Amino acid sequence: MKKVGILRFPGTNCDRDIWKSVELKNQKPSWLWYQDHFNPKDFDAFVLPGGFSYGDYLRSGALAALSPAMESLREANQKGFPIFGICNGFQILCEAGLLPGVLMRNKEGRFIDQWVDLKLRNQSLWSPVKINQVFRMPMAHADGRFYIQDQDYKKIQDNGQIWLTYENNPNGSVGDIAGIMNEKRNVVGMMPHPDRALFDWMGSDDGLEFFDWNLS
Amino acid sequence: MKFALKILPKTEVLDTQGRAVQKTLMSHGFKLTDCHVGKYLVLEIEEKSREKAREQAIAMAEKGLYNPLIETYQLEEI
Amino acid sequence: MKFALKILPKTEVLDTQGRAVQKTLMSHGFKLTDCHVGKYLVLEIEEKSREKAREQAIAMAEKGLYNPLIETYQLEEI
Amino acid sequence: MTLSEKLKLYRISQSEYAMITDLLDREPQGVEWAIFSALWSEHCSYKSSKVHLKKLYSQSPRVLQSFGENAGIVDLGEGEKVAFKMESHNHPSFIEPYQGAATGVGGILRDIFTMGARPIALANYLCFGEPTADRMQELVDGVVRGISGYGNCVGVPNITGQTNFDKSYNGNILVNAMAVGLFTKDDPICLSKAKGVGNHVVYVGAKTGRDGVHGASMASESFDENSESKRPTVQIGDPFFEKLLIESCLEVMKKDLVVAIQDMGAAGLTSSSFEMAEKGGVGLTLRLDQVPLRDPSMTPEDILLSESQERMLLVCEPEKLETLVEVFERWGLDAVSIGEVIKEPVVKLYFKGELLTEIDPKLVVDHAPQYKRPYREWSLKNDSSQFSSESFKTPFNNKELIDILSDYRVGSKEWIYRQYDQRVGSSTMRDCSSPVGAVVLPSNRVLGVVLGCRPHIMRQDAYLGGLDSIFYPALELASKGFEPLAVTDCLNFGNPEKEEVMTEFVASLSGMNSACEALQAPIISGNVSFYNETLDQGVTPTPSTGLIGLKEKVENTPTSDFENEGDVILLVNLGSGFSSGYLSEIRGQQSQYIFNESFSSLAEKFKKMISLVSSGNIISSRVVGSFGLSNVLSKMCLKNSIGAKIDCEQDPWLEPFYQVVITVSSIEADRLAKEFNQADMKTLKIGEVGGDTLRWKNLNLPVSSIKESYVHSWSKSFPQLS
Ligand SMILES: Nc1ncnc2c1ncn2[C@@H]1O[C@H](COP(=O)(O)OP(=O)(O)O)[C@@H](O)[C@H]1O
Ligand SMILES: [Mg+2]
Repeated sequence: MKKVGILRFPGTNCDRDIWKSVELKNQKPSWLWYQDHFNPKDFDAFVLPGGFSYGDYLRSGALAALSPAMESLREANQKGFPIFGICNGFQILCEAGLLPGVLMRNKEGRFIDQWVDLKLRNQSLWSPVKINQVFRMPMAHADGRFYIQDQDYKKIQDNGQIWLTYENNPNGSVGDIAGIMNEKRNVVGMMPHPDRALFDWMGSDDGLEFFDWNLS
Repeated sequence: MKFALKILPKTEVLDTQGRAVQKTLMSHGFKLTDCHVGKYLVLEIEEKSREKAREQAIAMAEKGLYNPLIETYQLEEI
Repeated sequence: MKFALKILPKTEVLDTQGRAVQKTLMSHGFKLTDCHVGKYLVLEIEEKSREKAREQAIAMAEKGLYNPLIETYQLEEI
Repeated sequence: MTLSEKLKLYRISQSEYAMITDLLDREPQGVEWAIFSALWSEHCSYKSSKVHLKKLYSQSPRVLQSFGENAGIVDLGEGEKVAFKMESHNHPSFIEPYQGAATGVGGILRDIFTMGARPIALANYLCFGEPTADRMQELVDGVVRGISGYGNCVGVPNITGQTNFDKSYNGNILVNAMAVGLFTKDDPICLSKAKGVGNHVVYVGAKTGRDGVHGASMASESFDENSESKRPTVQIGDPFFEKLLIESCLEVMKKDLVVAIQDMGAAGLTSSSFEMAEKGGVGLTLRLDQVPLRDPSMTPEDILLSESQERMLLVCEPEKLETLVEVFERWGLDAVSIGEVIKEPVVKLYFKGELLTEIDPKLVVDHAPQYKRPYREWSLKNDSSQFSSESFKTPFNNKELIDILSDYRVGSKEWIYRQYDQRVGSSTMRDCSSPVGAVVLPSNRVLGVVLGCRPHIMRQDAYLGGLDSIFYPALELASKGFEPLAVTDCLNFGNPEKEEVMTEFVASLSGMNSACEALQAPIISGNVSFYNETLDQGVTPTPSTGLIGLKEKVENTPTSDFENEGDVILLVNLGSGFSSGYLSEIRGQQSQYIFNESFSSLAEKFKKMISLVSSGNIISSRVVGSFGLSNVLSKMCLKNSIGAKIDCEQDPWLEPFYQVVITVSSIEADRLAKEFNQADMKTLKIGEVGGDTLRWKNLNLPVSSIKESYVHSWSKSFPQLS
């Protein structure tokens, strides 16, 4: 069984949802507390769940990015471990500089909860899903407008770092971007919630594949 | 004319952001006795006369740029 | 020592809040050529020396109070 | 200060003053004024409503906890229980809509997790004035952002709601929030009864500020021209802090570190401490100077009355205090012992060593006045001889229907619920777009949540409206296969000192109660909000309700929309009553109704509906509500953009008590219609799903126009909010 470390910051609120998602795919979840350092070698992969770490105060993800656990996560990144940030987790990864760009207030200035269709553009190191496949799942955020400077946008485009795009851009993200990865492709982040699309009764089970990591 | 509006939570009102930011900074070893988070608005007003522009800026503030129940503001020419 | 940090969106970044505020104000008949919405942070630093306090304030800003990708800041002693 | 000035300041009446001096055997002094003012306020003491609430049907074998604690608890079996309650935050939301609504959500959540339940769902019932009324755009915006800002951040999904508009709410909006919490197998139920002499009284959470000092007594008064100047410091909610409080409180309860716990809500520390002592039949000593303060210049009176948010009071055994404090510290929260439980049943308040007062908590809690406010017997306004659907004929054609669908009262509320996180927790099966919200429980059963009370029916007849506040939402549950289990309510009325208001209060409560008895769904928690009145203009009597229902499995839950071309549309009749409805009100016609069904026979049919739905093959279902069949059929077209062809004699605008529209596959249609008929529910085939228009009588409307009207209704009336 693969061991998955789930980071918990004060205000994280999808932690238990991620726990469920990870268990559904027969992997072993453990909590990683924001104030504590951890040894990356004790795990196979890491997830930063959604929520409102520090209430989204100052900037979404900014205060969480300063936590001690994030120092260990940087170490994990250097060693090439898979790291997956969802929603607030994505915001934290950007604020921590582990992913390029930043997530700003939605174009219409409000929180939006709705279903979206996502297209997979490039493959990350460990996600198994197929290019151009379309996934349906919910998004729910106020700060989900992906922004990156022009020259950097070109760079991530050329490098194939664009992971997922919206079929109908709901929030004004540059290049319809819903998810990206780092250059080494081990760190990925996305705004929509695969953890809310696990069963038909939720409205879709397209999210399951996002927890089906093909870890070597 | 360009004016800036500095908006802060009233002192007697709980400043939720300030509380969280102060705590985080202090956990990183910074020594803070107080911390507040407010808004900073820059208004570029189409008006040559300083006096009139200032009046306009005040009128805008009062129109709803700040919430007098919980905030105070200061005006500054920039 | 008390310092204020004025944080504003960089000019090349779309300032959705500024745009929305400008639109509302203009619909009320105000004449604005530009409008930006940023943050105003007050830091009360436990440090007597002005120089050292300023260094501290800068260190806090750089630690993460602003995001250099999208924001700029100005420091002001108050 | 003269006595009469003092009475005015503390909002204590002459006769109440006489009662107090009698109880104490002396004049009240110092902080005692503040204590009596707060605890004897309408808001805390329920002095005008208690005699009526006592009579409510509130017990059933499933009920583990009814009135008297922070929330009611129902046993769902299989080791699962739910706590739920609804509460109003009307006055604060009118003053500062964002913070008022936000702290309303925070308060109701605390009522739930104080008992040891993890909050799993939120719902909100909102009443606003006309869009053109003074401040209304700002109020709607602020309230919705407040609910969304708080609920989303604490991470509890908002799964259902109702929004009403009427001019009677122009000067008094209603903001009612409901929360549901879940206990799984090993979660303890925690109560607020203080006990154990020598145990610590521990203060947990945010520091105390001047927020909302005198708030409780203010909520017990009508608005007038001077309301502005009476404003206490606005209470600010911090959902981030609340989230930490939820996690840490649940943890200490689970670790058995808590003897009793109570949130500090209205009248803050005063009501929590006195109520905990009174319930436990013990006394407390409290050292007010040890309460963590945001502003060190606060007086003992300020400390006692502060309504600062996100605070808890709990009782803990001395040997467990250290562990308890450690848990809270790990979550970044302060926990401080501020007193002890004592044997003698008195609350002793100290400030810097000085004894401010010692009072028997019974005097302030138990002996609070109870008024039998004057009211009249209700005489039903239904006169069947007058009602005939013939006398009520409004044209029905494309234009009329578009007109109604694009009315803000009818059109889409998506602008509101799109701002709510409806799925955090990963258990939402039905979100706000469905008439019934639903979450899947760990046992894989489903919990349905729905709100009730249709103000336009209340305006027709308060007793009928009371019945309907239960029957209508219960049928919404039943039509999806949920068995209604229990009810919470929030009784929003005007000034109870007016006979008219009290008469409507009693009538609607009696209607609700009869319906609950018939359905065997007890009312187990709730809240009364009087004085929703500005300059003598009161709100529509609005007893909003929240019902929870249980369904054994996820499967066989009908959708609410037309799904497949060729499906057959059936109209199921559960009763034979009708109302001329919302349309007659809007059009200024005489409103009439008839309601003759016996409650027990209705309840019987609801049961059969549940069992028929649960046995499968019902593809979709919707209860026929305001604006009758025309509205419900239009709504069913929206989601999948499928139309229908209808052939039915019934007046399209009539509002039945009660009917359900269902769709079934054509091969099952006859069999199912027969089954419903055999179960005493007259069922007619009224049409077929298909095409891209809705066709009926003179109507032939493209589904795209229906959608357009329905969706654009919002931006038409709330141009600043889109
Ligand atoms: N304040 C609110 N919060 C959440 N959902 C709401 C709110 N107001 C309305 N809704 C949702 O909008 C939908 C439409 O409401 P309504 O017009 O009353 O029609 P319905 O008869 O389907 O309930 C419902 O599904 C309801 O749950
Ligand atoms: Mg409804």
